[in-house]
Amino acid sequence: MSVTNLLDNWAAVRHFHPIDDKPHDPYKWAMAIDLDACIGCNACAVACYAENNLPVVGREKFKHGQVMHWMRIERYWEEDGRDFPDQGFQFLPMMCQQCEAAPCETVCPVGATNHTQDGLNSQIYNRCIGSRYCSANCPFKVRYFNWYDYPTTENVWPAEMNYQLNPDVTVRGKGVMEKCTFCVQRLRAAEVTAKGEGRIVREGEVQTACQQSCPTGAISFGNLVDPESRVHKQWQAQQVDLDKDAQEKNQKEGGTDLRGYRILEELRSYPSVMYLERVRESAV
Amino acid sequence: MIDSDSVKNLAGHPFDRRDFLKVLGWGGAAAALSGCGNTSIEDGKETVVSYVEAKDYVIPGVAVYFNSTCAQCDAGCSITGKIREGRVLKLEGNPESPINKGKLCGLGQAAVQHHYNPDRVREPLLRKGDKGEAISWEKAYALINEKLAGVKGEEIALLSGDVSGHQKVLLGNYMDSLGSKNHFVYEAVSPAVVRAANLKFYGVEMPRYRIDKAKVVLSFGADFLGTWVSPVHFAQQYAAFRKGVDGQRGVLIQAESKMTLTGANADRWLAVRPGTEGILALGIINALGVSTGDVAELVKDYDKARVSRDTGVEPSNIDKIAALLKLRSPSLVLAGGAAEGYVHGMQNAAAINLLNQVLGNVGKTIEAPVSVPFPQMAPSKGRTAALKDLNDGLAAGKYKVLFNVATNPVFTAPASYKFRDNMAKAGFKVAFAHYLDETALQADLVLPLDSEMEDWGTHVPEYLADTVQINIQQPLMERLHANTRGMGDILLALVKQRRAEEYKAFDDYYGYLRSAVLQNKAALGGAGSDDDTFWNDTLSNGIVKLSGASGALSLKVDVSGLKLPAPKEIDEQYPMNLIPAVTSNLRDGRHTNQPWIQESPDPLTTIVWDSWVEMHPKMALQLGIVEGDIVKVTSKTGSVSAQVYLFPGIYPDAVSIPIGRGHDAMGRYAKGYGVNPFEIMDAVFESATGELAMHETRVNITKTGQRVIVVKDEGPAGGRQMGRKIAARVSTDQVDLSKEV
Amino acid sequence: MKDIREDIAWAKINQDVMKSLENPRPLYWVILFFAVLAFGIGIGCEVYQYQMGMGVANLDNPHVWGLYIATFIFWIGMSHSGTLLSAILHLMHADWRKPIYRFAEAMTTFSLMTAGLFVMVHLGRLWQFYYAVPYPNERWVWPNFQSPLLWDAMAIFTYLSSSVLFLFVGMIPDLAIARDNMQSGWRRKLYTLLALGWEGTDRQWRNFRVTYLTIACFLIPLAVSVHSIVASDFGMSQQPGWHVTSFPPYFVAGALYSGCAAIITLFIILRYVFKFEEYMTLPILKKIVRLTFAIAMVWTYLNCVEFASVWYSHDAVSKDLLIQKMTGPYAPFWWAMIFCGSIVPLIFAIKRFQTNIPVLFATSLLLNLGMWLERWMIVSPTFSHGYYPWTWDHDQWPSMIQWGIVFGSFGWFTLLFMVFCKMFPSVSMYEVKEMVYHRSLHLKQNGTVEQGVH
Amino acid sequence: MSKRHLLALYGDFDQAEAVVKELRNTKINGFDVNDDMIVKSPIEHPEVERFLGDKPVYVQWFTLVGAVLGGSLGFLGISSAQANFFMQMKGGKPIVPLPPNFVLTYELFILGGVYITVLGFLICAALPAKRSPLYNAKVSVDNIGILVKAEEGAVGILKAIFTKHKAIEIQEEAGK
Repeated sequence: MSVTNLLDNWAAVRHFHPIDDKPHDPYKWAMAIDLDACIGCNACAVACYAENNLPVVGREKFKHGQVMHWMRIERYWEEDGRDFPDQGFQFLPMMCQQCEAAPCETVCPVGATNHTQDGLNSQIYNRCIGSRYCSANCPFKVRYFNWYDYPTTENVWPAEMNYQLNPDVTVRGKGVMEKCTFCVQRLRAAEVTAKGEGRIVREGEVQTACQQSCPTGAISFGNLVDPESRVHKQWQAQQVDLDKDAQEKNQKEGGTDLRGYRILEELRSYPSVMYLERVRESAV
Repeated sequence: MIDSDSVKNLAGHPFDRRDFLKVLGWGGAAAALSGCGNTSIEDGKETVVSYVEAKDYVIPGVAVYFNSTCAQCDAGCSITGKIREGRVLKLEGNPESPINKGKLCGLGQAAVQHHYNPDRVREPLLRKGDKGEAISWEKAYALINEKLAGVKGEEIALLSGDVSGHQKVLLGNYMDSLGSKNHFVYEAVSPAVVRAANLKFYGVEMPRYRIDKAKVVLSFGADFLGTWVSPVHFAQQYAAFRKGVDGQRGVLIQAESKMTLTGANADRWLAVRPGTEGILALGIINALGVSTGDVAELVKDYDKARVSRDTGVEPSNIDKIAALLKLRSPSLVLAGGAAEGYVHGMQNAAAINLLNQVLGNVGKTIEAPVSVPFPQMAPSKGRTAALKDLNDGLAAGKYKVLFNVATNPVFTAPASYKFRDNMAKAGFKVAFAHYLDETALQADLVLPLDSEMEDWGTHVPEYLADTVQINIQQPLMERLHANTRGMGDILLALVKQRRAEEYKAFDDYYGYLRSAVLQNKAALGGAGSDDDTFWNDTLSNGIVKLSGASGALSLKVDVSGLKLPAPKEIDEQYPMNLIPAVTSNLRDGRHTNQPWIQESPDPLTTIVWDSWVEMHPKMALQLGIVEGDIVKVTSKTGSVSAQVYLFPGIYPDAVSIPIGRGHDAMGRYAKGYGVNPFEIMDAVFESATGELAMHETRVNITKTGQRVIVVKDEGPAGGRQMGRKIAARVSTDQVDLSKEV
Repeated sequence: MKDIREDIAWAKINQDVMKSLENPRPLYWVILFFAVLAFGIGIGCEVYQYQMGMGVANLDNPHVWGLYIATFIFWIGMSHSGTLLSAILHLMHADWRKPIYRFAEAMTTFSLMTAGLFVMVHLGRLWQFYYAVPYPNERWVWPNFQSPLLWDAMAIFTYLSSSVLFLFVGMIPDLAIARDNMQSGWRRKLYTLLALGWEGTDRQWRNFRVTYLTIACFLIPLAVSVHSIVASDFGMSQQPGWHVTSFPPYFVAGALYSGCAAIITLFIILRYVFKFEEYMTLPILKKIVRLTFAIAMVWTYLNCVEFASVWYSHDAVSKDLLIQKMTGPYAPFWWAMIFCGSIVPLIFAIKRFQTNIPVLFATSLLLNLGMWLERWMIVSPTFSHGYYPWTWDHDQWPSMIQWGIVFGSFGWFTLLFMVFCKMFPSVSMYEVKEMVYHRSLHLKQNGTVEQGVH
Repeated sequence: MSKRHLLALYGDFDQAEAVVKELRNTKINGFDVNDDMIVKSPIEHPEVERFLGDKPVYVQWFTLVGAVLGGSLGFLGISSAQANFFMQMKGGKPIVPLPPNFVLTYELFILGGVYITVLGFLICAALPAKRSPLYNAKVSVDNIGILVKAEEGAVGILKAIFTKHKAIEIQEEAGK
């Protein structure tokens, strides 16, 4: 430890992100989910179980709210006094929003969750001591705690079922927090490959498991700082700015005719997932 | 640097597929030595190969990808399996398939849990009293041969699900060799009535639907996003449909008695009195006001007021829909499971198809399918009527030997069939099974099947998205259990018992398949390439695409015999309609033992691991029932008890119980979870086709006084957002979709 | 009524207090037995939880915190009264604190030690708790200094060690007395060691006075900071019901409140068990009761401030939560908290009850219950009814394991406290002498015996 | 030259004060009232300090040093720790954030202050110490003790003064 290092790099260690500074070079992984395309079929959630070694906790533990679905499909219906949901339901795939100013990161006592250079909110399982403060402070409640030692729990991964486990992803033991990683194992592999070839990851080269399975292509994922990426174009077209807590388009008189928004944006956590509003035909 | 891409490319290079499997097997064996598991080793035949000297297509730590076909349902999606160190880890969609274009539903992905399921049958089992005794395959084959001796062909019956490709050919040859014509093709959930209505109206059973070309889709209970025909394909069409034709976003209107996944995504969902879908269709034709002649005559009585009274749909909605259909063309009208499940199901479907004709959609959004050039490989589609026939035969004692190929009629037959008892009347029952399910438990001989990830095969999907495609199914890894066999291998062995000479050239099904494909190399598009190259390319692609001829659809409007009954009077004793719901996760219950499926919340209710009785809150209020009450649902046939879930997306006179749970066998993940609505289903049949009319059962509801906590993902806020902007919605007039990327 | 008899012989003071180290009433052993039993149950539950995982506490996602954190705050709060009595009142020269501050300070120490247990019990991976300790290590990773939990750890460590030092330094003259009274045995060795050779020389007293005063000065801001930091565990977060500006003073007031209530409880127990009727007199009790009443009203006021600021704010989510607390599944507990915390202390305003020991005993227990409920009502409803409606969780209640550990913590605290009272003088002898001396001096100067109440 | 110790016990502070005053006013050879006299008391008593005269206390300097060191080293230590080894990037916060560090600085300020104060106390009060000669346990009960040491010649005079003020008890170190 050296005080000189502190003093020499004072400016660097005093950078604020995301407000003053854009360290996401060359990657900022981000997502856009079109709720108008999402049909709520759960394919993404199952893909997530398969890719990320999520334990199936069983009925009893599910009943106690100890389910581990990193990606969950929420189903909404606004009653307005109607008898029937005659305008349909709204489905919402919800997973870690990989906030730029993640409330979970600052509160972890051991620094087990951090912001990465490529704009992810990472979780270090080995470092986690299970204080669960991160989950307490998460507005979206997308963090899942290993309430039991699932790898050794009966019928979670009995013999042969464990052959399915993805060797690229850690199997988590009891007492650690986990959450959606944007399939970081895939991202790293792609980043390393691209680096070896002296380029950056191209659009479409890497997919998250949920995106890959989505039958309607509701999920798009990519590098937000890459002007060629679909995600970048979508965010731009929807005028959603990563570094703002209130989008300019919303301040326009008469509202906006764009449907991009981020959930609980006003909490200033700067989520990396943009949702596109579900559209409903006004003619019927 | 070796990346996964370059390894993926390896899949395109020719190499010996069986050699590959052996290497993979050794990978597994190496794992066995380190204590991680076991795979089959052919004793005395295999040599130790150092892992570091493995073949160039196996790189430790790097995944290899192989194409195959999903067998979880019969939509025929092509899959790409990710294999590492000889184990299949994950299934993705194969981007080359026009059906699923690289996508895969949750059910398809859960297939690995079918493969690795700890409750699979691992040895041939011979019934000894109540127990099964493990026997060798030789003994099993000999036993079959012995039992078939002296049995006449017509005394032999075979029950299977949908079957196509070479397996169908082999199956047919075996039945031929036995001199039996009693091959019953049975699927518990199947759009058989719609097929018949299609045949009547369009001249084909399964036309090609073009949701992506339609500007309005009006669906009468067709859950094309969840369960109907080819959901992954339709979901992709749906995505295009929502993006819009000429910039105009497609409008989805769903009319049904119980909301399906598709209904949940509709712009307008109409709660229709059960069984009156056809009336609504005629009402819309009437409201369109464009028909002449026979049609006008037919619909003239179906004015708004009457239709509204009969169906429960508000007149204003009928007007709006008619106006929209008139305004935006082409449109597409679909008839689904909810419309066909009645005695007059055919009439319903016909009325709905008539609407398509009237709207001029036939030929525009309903296209003629391509025909499969090898008719012997074209799919035989299952019907519920087949089970009825078989059951009648069994009850009459017509069959002495019964083969069951991985279907589970004991679970999916209505209790009034007494299928379990009738099955016992057959002297010798052979079940080819993956699990000891309810039907396999009744068999005298259970022969364990390879999973679809261990087996060879070819499949021709009924619904072809583009050209004809023959889907290749190939092993993604070596057999997990030494003593399971592929269905093809078993059939080959059995057919050799009868026609040894004809089949002696084939050591196994692989050899049969290879030679069968290579025989038709030219027809399959491989003219000019040598055998090995063509074969390896075929396996590498996982699909053989053929151009097939597509005929024209019939445009003839024939309304003769189209007559819809008035809605049924309320039955005092059984006032409610039971709607057995087919859910996208569970389908007919053959996958209930896959834990991902069990824990994947039902999209609409978010309930997991259990069955429920879906009931409208208004009706529940009348009956004094709250969520979690255990109620007894009683029909003429029987009763089941399950928890109540209050759900607004259901016609108030109806209750719904999902199909697929309520197993009392089939392993740890299925047994004991939920109830089986087939147990209370009345045996009522569709009048024109003889299909089981699944929606005709009437029930009453009584409280049992017990109450449980419903295990579901949804919280106490239900579907409300409590003023937060979480899942936002905007109407088309407030948004400019043209600016979107 | 006098708060202490001024003609009490100094030798008798020594004698009476030293006797408490020897022969307590049988009730002492009964209490000790139940304390050990309760602690044993808690240990059993913890071992089970350690083996199985935190799920046995019936916590879930997102309801990740429960009684452990609530009880943690409760014990931290409890610790504040010791500081109040010994440091604040010391600076204010309120000499009636002298007979009772020692046990209050011990209470501070032991409740902090109990609170510390909950930090551990709460961790999902207890065996790796040292990751949160800032020391240079081979992993090359520091704990995250931005986390309020780390501030907590640091504040509690500072508070605990400072309290122990304060307790110890203040006890040195008494340890010397104990040393002088013990003839032989391990106790004499212990007291000799701990008394550090104290003789009461002028030099020792001179430095002692300054030291004691200085530490007292440090302890006051420290105590305030400790509970402010505990408050910031919640206040620094974004969750509705937690993100409240008034939380630090609210927590501090609550802490003093629960601490005072606990002092009343322990006062009554000690007075009876160790026959301290001469020193722990009713007038002193009356003063504490009045102090408690005042703090209760401050707490009530701050409660109202919180409700009002939520009510008049435009923060719909917080408002929703507040209504939920009042009407939802937690309503019985919430209203019990209001009753115990704001209504019950009104008894203290009635003069008749200010010295009625059975009433005070029962009341003080109710107050503590109310304050414990308050902590629970801070922690749990926010989880059950937070920002994200989909994950609301109204029906998640602590399991028996959780209750067992909470129960065990009371055993642990009682055990520590009772052992302390048997090992060390729980009444400060030298300070009681000072008090008696000053009273007698006062008497001498006035030449009359003063009547009435202080 | 060897000195002998003498301990006188008194029942109250007035007597002890009188003795101290007399000792101070009397010129005795071989006895220095500032160096050779220690007053022991069972309670902390400001009057004793008063009549003993203004003796400085240095504990507060320790306090100052401790608090300043605790605070400054705390801040530097924490900030350097954050800036060295593995940096922990927290979204929306700099690597070295000031408000949290100030909170911790505050705690360490107090920690340093308290610790060093106690250390200062031990040093200034010369604790732990061996028991002085002629220790009498009565001092820890209720007596005031005046411990003097004097050369042989002065012992008699001191004894006389003690006796004059009605010492309860006089203890004398055995002669060499």
